[in-house]
Amino acid sequence: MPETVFSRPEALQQVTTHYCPGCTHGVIHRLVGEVVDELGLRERTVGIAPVGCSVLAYNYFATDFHEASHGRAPAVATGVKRARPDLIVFAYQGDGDLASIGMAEIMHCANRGEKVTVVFVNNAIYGMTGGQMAPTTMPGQIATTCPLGRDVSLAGWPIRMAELISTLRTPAFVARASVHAPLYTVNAKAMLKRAFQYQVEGTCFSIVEILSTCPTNWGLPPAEATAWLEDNMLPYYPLGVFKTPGGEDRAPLPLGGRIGASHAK
Amino acid sequence: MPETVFSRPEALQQVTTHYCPGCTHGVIHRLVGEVVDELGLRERTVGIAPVGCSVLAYNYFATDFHEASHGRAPAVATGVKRARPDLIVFAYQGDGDLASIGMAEIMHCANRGEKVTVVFVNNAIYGMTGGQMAPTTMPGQIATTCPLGRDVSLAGWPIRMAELISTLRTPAFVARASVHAPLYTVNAKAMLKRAFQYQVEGTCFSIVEILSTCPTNWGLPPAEATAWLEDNMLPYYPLGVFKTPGGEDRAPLPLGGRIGASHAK
Amino acid sequence: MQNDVIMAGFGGQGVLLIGKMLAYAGMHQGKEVSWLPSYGPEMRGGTANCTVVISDRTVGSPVIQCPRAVVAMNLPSLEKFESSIKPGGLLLINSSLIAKEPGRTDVKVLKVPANDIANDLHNPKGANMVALGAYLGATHAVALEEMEALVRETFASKPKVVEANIAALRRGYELGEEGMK
Amino acid sequence: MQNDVIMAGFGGQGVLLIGKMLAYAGMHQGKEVSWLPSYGPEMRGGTANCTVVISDRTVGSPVIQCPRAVVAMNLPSLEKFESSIKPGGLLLINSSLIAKEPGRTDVKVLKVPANDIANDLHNPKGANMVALGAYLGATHAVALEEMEALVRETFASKPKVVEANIAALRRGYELGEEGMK
Amino acid sequence: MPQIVIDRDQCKGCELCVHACPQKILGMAKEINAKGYFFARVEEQKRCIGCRLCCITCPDLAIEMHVHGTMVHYFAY
Amino acid sequence: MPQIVIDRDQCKGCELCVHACPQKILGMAKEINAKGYFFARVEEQKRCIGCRLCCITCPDLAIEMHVHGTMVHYFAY
Amino acid sequence: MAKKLMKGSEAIGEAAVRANCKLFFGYPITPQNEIPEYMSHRLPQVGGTFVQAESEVAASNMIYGAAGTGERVFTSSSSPGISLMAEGISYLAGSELPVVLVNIMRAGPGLGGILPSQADYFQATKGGGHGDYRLLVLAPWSVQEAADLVQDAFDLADFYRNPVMILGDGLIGQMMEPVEFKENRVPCKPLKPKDWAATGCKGDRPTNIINSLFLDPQVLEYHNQKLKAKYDTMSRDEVRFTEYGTGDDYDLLIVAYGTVARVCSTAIEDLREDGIKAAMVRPISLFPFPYEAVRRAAKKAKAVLVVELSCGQMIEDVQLALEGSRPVHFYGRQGGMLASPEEVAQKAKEVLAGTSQEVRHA
Amino acid sequence: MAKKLMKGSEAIGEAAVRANCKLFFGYPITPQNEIPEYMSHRLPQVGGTFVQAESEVAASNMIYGAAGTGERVFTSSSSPGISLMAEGISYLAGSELPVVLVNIMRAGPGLGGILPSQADYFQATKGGGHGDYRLLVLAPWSVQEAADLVQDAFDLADFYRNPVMILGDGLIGQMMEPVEFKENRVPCKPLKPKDWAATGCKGDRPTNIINSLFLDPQVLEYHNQKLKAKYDTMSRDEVRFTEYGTGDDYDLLIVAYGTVARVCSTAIEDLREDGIKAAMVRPISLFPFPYEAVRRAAKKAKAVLVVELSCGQMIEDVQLALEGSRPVHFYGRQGGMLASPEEVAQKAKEVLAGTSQEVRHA
Ligand SMILES: Cc1ncc(C[n+]2csc(CCOP(=O)(O)OP(=O)(O)O)c2C)c(N)n1
Ligand SMILES: Cc1ncc(C[n+]2csc(CCOP(=O)(O)OP(=O)(O)O)c2C)c(N)n1
Ligand code: SF4
Ligand code: SF4
Ligand code: SF4
Ligand code: SF4
Ligand code: SF4
Ligand code: SF4
Ligand SMILES: [Mg+2]
Ligand SMILES: [Mg+2]
Repeated sequence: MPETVFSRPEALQQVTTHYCPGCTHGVIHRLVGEVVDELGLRERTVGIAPVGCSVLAYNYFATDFHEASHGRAPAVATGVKRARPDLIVFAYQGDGDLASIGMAEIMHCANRGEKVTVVFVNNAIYGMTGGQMAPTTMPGQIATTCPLGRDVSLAGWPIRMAELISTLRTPAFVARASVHAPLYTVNAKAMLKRAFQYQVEGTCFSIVEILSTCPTNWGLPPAEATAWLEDNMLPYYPLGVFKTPGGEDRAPLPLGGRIGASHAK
Repeated sequence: MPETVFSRPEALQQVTTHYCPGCTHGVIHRLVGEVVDELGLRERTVGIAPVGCSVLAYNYFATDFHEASHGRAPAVATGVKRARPDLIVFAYQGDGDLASIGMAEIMHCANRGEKVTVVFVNNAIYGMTGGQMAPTTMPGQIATTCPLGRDVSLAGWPIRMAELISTLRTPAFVARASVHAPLYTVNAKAMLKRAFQYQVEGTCFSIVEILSTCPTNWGLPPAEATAWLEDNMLPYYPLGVFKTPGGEDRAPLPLGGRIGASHAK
Repeated sequence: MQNDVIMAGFGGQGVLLIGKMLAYAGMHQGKEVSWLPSYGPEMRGGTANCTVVISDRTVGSPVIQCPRAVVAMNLPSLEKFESSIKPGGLLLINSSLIAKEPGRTDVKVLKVPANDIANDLHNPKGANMVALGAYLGATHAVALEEMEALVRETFASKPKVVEANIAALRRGYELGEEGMK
Repeated sequence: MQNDVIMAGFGGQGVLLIGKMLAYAGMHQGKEVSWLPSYGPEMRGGTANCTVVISDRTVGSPVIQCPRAVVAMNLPSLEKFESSIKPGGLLLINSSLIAKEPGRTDVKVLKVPANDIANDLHNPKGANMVALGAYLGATHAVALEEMEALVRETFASKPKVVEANIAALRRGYELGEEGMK
Repeated sequence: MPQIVIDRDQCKGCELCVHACPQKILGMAKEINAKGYFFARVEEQKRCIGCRLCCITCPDLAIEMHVHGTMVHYFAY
Repeated sequence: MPQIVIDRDQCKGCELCVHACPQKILGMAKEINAKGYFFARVEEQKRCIGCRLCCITCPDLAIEMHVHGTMVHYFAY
Repeated sequence: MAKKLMKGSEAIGEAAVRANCKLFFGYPITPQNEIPEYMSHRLPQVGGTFVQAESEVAASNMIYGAAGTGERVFTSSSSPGISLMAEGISYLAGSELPVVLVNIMRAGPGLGGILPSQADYFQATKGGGHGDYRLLVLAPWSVQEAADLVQDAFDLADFYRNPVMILGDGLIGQMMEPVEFKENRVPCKPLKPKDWAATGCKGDRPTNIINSLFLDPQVLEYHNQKLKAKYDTMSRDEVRFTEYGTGDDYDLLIVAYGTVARVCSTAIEDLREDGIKAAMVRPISLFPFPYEAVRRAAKKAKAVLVVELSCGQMIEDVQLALEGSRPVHFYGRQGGMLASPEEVAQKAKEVLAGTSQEVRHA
Repeated sequence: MAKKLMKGSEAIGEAAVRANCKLFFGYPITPQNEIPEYMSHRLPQVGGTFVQAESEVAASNMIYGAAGTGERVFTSSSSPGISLMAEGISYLAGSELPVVLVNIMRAGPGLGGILPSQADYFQATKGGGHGDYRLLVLAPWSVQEAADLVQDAFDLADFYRNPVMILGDGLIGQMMEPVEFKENRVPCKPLKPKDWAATGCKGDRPTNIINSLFLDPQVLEYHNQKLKAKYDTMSRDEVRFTEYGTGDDYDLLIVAYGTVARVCSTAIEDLREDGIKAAMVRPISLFPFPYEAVRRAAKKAKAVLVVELSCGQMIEDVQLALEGSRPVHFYGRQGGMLASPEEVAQKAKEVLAGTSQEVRHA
């Protein structure tokens, strides 16, 4: 009998997602599903879906779910966790959702030290609504509301949420990872696992920012999108662990993104 | 003829404020008024009043004013400045206003690099509404919504806004000062003057966080309130310049609060 | 039968407290009662007042624009509320702090030197009790015994305060009854 | 007189474009027109459609549940819209991509191998023009000349495209007229 | 012996697995699947080293891996 | 010669100026002003060094300073 | 329990605790700060949780999360804060979550003032948020009634899986009156287990999803119709009101709610002393509005007088009830000014004397 | 200018530019993303400024600041986003700021769906925010009308110092129709200099303050009454509607607004072909509502049919207009489902045949 060493985790439903071909939202879903499985949490996990391309996440995970209003997933997560501290609560958020409209909610959720986990998918764009500029859109990057490219003198520089959150004094686990290539994905999973573990232990708030592609709104075929991410986003959004609950009050300088693996492109 | 070397600036109205005796909101008003006078800006300045004890600021300044909704002064300031870039726009905000409900607006105003100046009065409490906990309330400090003192394990640690804002990539001037004693007040004025100057030159967003007392809701006589600020707030909220437009991307470590003057108490 | 009164004074004079005590005692006596503090922008200005209604039946409006009685513990309170009293009503003045003569002639004016009496009784903080007593003496809104019981209950942990306040209350009550004769 | 049509196909087949051109040409001819794309969750699924109304008087509903004509450029479109056509209406099928036989017998069915014709004309992207031409030939919703003028205008900067598209349009038009005989 | 199984109807034809495979043994079919995509397929199963990079890459869980006998993983996942 | 003028009716009696004065020449009156506060006043004008700390401290702009003749400021304000 | 003199705000908080609500998420705003303050010290005593939210927007989403677990939860605020919850409230209603919302109204619009008002009637009853939804809205006129209605509100919210709003004004919040909490209170509605709650899907049960998104318009239409049917059931079963003097003869019917109805009750007594006969219907449920009761009671009257602390909002529901069968007059105060019994009596006299102008929609 | 085929969203944006509005602050939301997208490339061409706000809350406050300087400004959003602006809108109205708000409604409540709906009628006309205030609400039924109304909206906003809302649905936003912009358009209202604007107080003029806070209740009451008087003036002077077939005889009066009124106009033609006589009043201004026109037009009819893409909201205004003088029936679709002419005609037949049930408030 052959042994199945890679297959769909139980925490994911047996359905096809609505994500565009090559969109790495799908990879991130799988990582979360695998981590939930590996930690044996499915039956006590409640997810919070954002408003964004992942708005239908509740159809893809085999866990209970809340659909939150745009940007407020951390507040919804707070409500769930405070009502039922025994549950494992994760919010899944996009960059428009978390860094733009939801800036106050994520900062305060992190600052209160809510014992929840946030999976933050940064694809430098508003995917769902058709490619408008996000707070994370790169300088010069074209989006439908900055047709000539993001002009930092008018719209400011992209916000680095992991760095920002890690400067808060309240203990937390804050990391940034990427899923644009498989070995980065392995690292992303490790980060997510630590994040969930901290929650299971009741230690602290945890968030993993994950760089992700949006081939559709970047106007690139999937493989070129991963290359674009590597070339443009990685230098600005360094990967690494920015804060650990036992660690420093102030954010350590980012570890410098590269993990020890060759990059398949 | 004696020369008047100290008197009410023109940019302040000849009226008595509603502030409680010894409340340093009054000092901060005067500093702003003096700076506006010294830079000759009164006739083209528009202030934005917050919702908080300074809600009536428009009655005290001799400049045009907007009354903003709670927390949204930076958005209102953005609207004014974008509509009329020739005007000098300052928002005056409390810590509940700016750091709690208005977290998203201040972060994004700063991140867009709006050419406005924010005067941020941190008195570690909700003054106006009768002493509830603010995001800046000190650990253990009693407030009407944390009657046993702020419990950082439930409410998190106080947020240091100057540090937070200074981590953004967009150029800005970010400083923290205090007005609990006269020589600190001198420094606070210098910071405010720099902040306004950057705006006059069209350089960048500027914010000065100013530590302030709330004798009423701290339940202390004014002089004891200044001592409490010195003993409790200064160590946690270090004074200094956190960011300058030409300076580093990442926040410098705080300069360490003391300015070279004896502290009168 | 309804008694209603506005009690007003400086922040520290304890008018909100005697208002609440009046309402409590009324409730203990089986009456319907309401107590309403002023709140609003002037709150921090240092003056305070409350409206108490004690009635045999459900209290209608807890806001009384023309009260049957006003207890004015200081000058601003007199100036603010004098004109509102129902004709034939009662104006109780703390004459220790109010030198001004009231203008109304269509109400019963009762002057009680509450602070002086309290000082005489070595209970300088008890001026409000004197005023409360006087109000009771003048109106019999609730029975003195009921109020004494309440004082005992309220300050149960401080027997000295109980005695001092009961003395103040009684002295006020006498003056109130006398004044109405 | 009103002509209304739903034009449907895969995302890349250019049905929204020919719908717009139809509306434009109608407008140029002095008619009242409306063009309405489908939008909604299925948008990203890869199919696209639009409704065009061309009328002598103010367009009533721009949403047509039972259109007088459907232009189906691919199979899913046929399956989705076939049943909605008004009895007596027109069903124009791109037979290059649709092998299935339509079930309706109460409508005029016109099969046009649009892709094949376009390929024959060395204008593989011009299948939509063929279909548009056929629709015009079959309905005379707007005059061919008007549409040709519009093609010239639309692709003014690319003379080759203009000629290729006009050829496709005309070939379609012929087939449309023929088919209705 | 690793065995890679690609579910042709789950595949959206993004080609990311093709790029990810260090052995370059995956390719795209010339036909389309039920969803209308040209799907990925294994072209040279026997050269597969079982590295799982294709599985890890696929955003649509279209790839499974089965192992006959034992196998060493180059990295933990 | 510095001269400190305290507007008794602007004063809210917070006493901050009294604490701020390095010469300790300010004090509180025993009477109350129109607003009902015990107000601050200069008790020994002649010892005043014109440092302006009282002015800078006062939250209510109740203190003005006038100078007869010239004066050196210890610090810029 | 014996009667206790309590502030309305505290009675509301205590009532929630007695209704077994152990969760409060809210943000300070005058004139209801006493509610969060009370909860912040009371909830820890009963093992509950108080969270000061960063804003009303956040608070409305925290209660969404908490209610989704099936636990009882409430928040309170005042007018501007309720406006900030508009989106959240629409989500709560759309997702059919049982929560209790308290609005201690202050004068608006905008920042307005902090004194009592009833100018949020439209917002509460017709939906301040987007889309077709309804809150069940209950308006107490005394501290005791506030305490009672809050307890009922939790039962109603659970029964209907719908947000219930307690709509009071600053007087209700600030006033002290005797309150009695009954021991062993019986729920006002039969309560079922919340098997829809998202609490982790043990075993094989399908996942529970708290949601208001339905991309298929046909499915969303069914959802809308299901909600509509629920609101219709409420309209049939949850109408609450009291009548005052409607047993006697009267020429004038007053319609008023909340504390201003108490002012009107005093006015009615005063009027009777002057030989003028008036009665009152006091809606307690504002949605569902007691249309039938108003219509019935108006039959005996020559005219109807609506009294509100607003420019006239409930008057539209009164007009909808009356369908032109009686002239409708209006007396309102705004901005935190309160109507006095004398003013109401005066207006009543004018109505009956024909010197007041009827309100119609031109 | 010659006619151009334009998408409704773009026509709205272009109309604003032509009304000399050089400022847009907004946040993306389907189905109106084309408006901010259009403004983001169009405004820089005319020296204007486009700012993508961090949220709708921020957007509503940015337009507050911009309008306070006296410049023309607008924002647009769709239902959930408009709910988030509820507090801001109340402030805008309370501070009497002229702004134009566009709501391209989608189906709700909550996240709902993205297809067309009219379920925000109550929110728009009765005030989604707190306090007594009114927006002037205009509902176009075609792209050309949208373009025209947007231009008028800026004039009306300035004239009344009041926010004006354009209430459209997803169809208006997505549809393309011919549009003509007139050169040298004359404002629809006489416009005065904005001497109230906060633009720096040169010389000795007293400071200008943009404000809705009035702590003294008497002052706030005056403010409320001043606002009320303004709304009354609007009710007198700004009623807009069109009639369809009311010159002829008819048995049924249809009342509908926005794109669904076009569906009804087709239905009316279809009905005439079947020998059934129907006419329509189409409100264009929803506040002020054309009560008088509806009342007048209903006189000729046996019954009135209200058609909305909601569970029934405008119907209340129709009922207020009719005061029970005619039976009122309702046909609605929800959730993004659209009413077809056939359905409306069918319902019309049922109404006249007596097989439809009248809507009354029980
Ligand atoms: C209150 C509100 N505002 C706006 C929207 C529209 N909206 C839906 S998703 C979205 C942005 C999503 O972008 P992001 O969070 O980056 O997620 P992505 O789609 O890129 O994964 C917006 C603005 C909404 N649904 N609700
Ligand atoms: C939307 C809204 N929420 C709440 C309030 C009530 N409120 C008024 S001031 C204030 C807090 C003020 O605290 P802070 O900003 O620290 O200013 P301070 O009074 O301490 O100077 C609050 C919560 C409000 N007016 N509007
Ligand atoms: S639009 Fe972008 S983020 Fe959304 S599913 Fe498509 S590729 Fe992914
Ligand atoms: S409450 Fe505090 S902050 Fe407000 S005026 Fe008084 S002392 Fe100052
Ligand atoms: S397991 Fe590795 S070698 Fe085998 S097909 Fe997948 S990527 Fe290629
Ligand atoms: S990565 Fe997955 S979806 Fe993409 S081509 Fe390969 S098998 Fe198909
Ligand atoms: S100027 Fe200096 S020395 Fe003179 S009174 Fe003021 S603080 Fe004292
Ligand atoms: S600092 Fe100013 S307000 Fe305070 S006591 Fe001195 S003079 Fe008076
Ligand atoms: Mg994104
Ligand atoms: Mg504060």
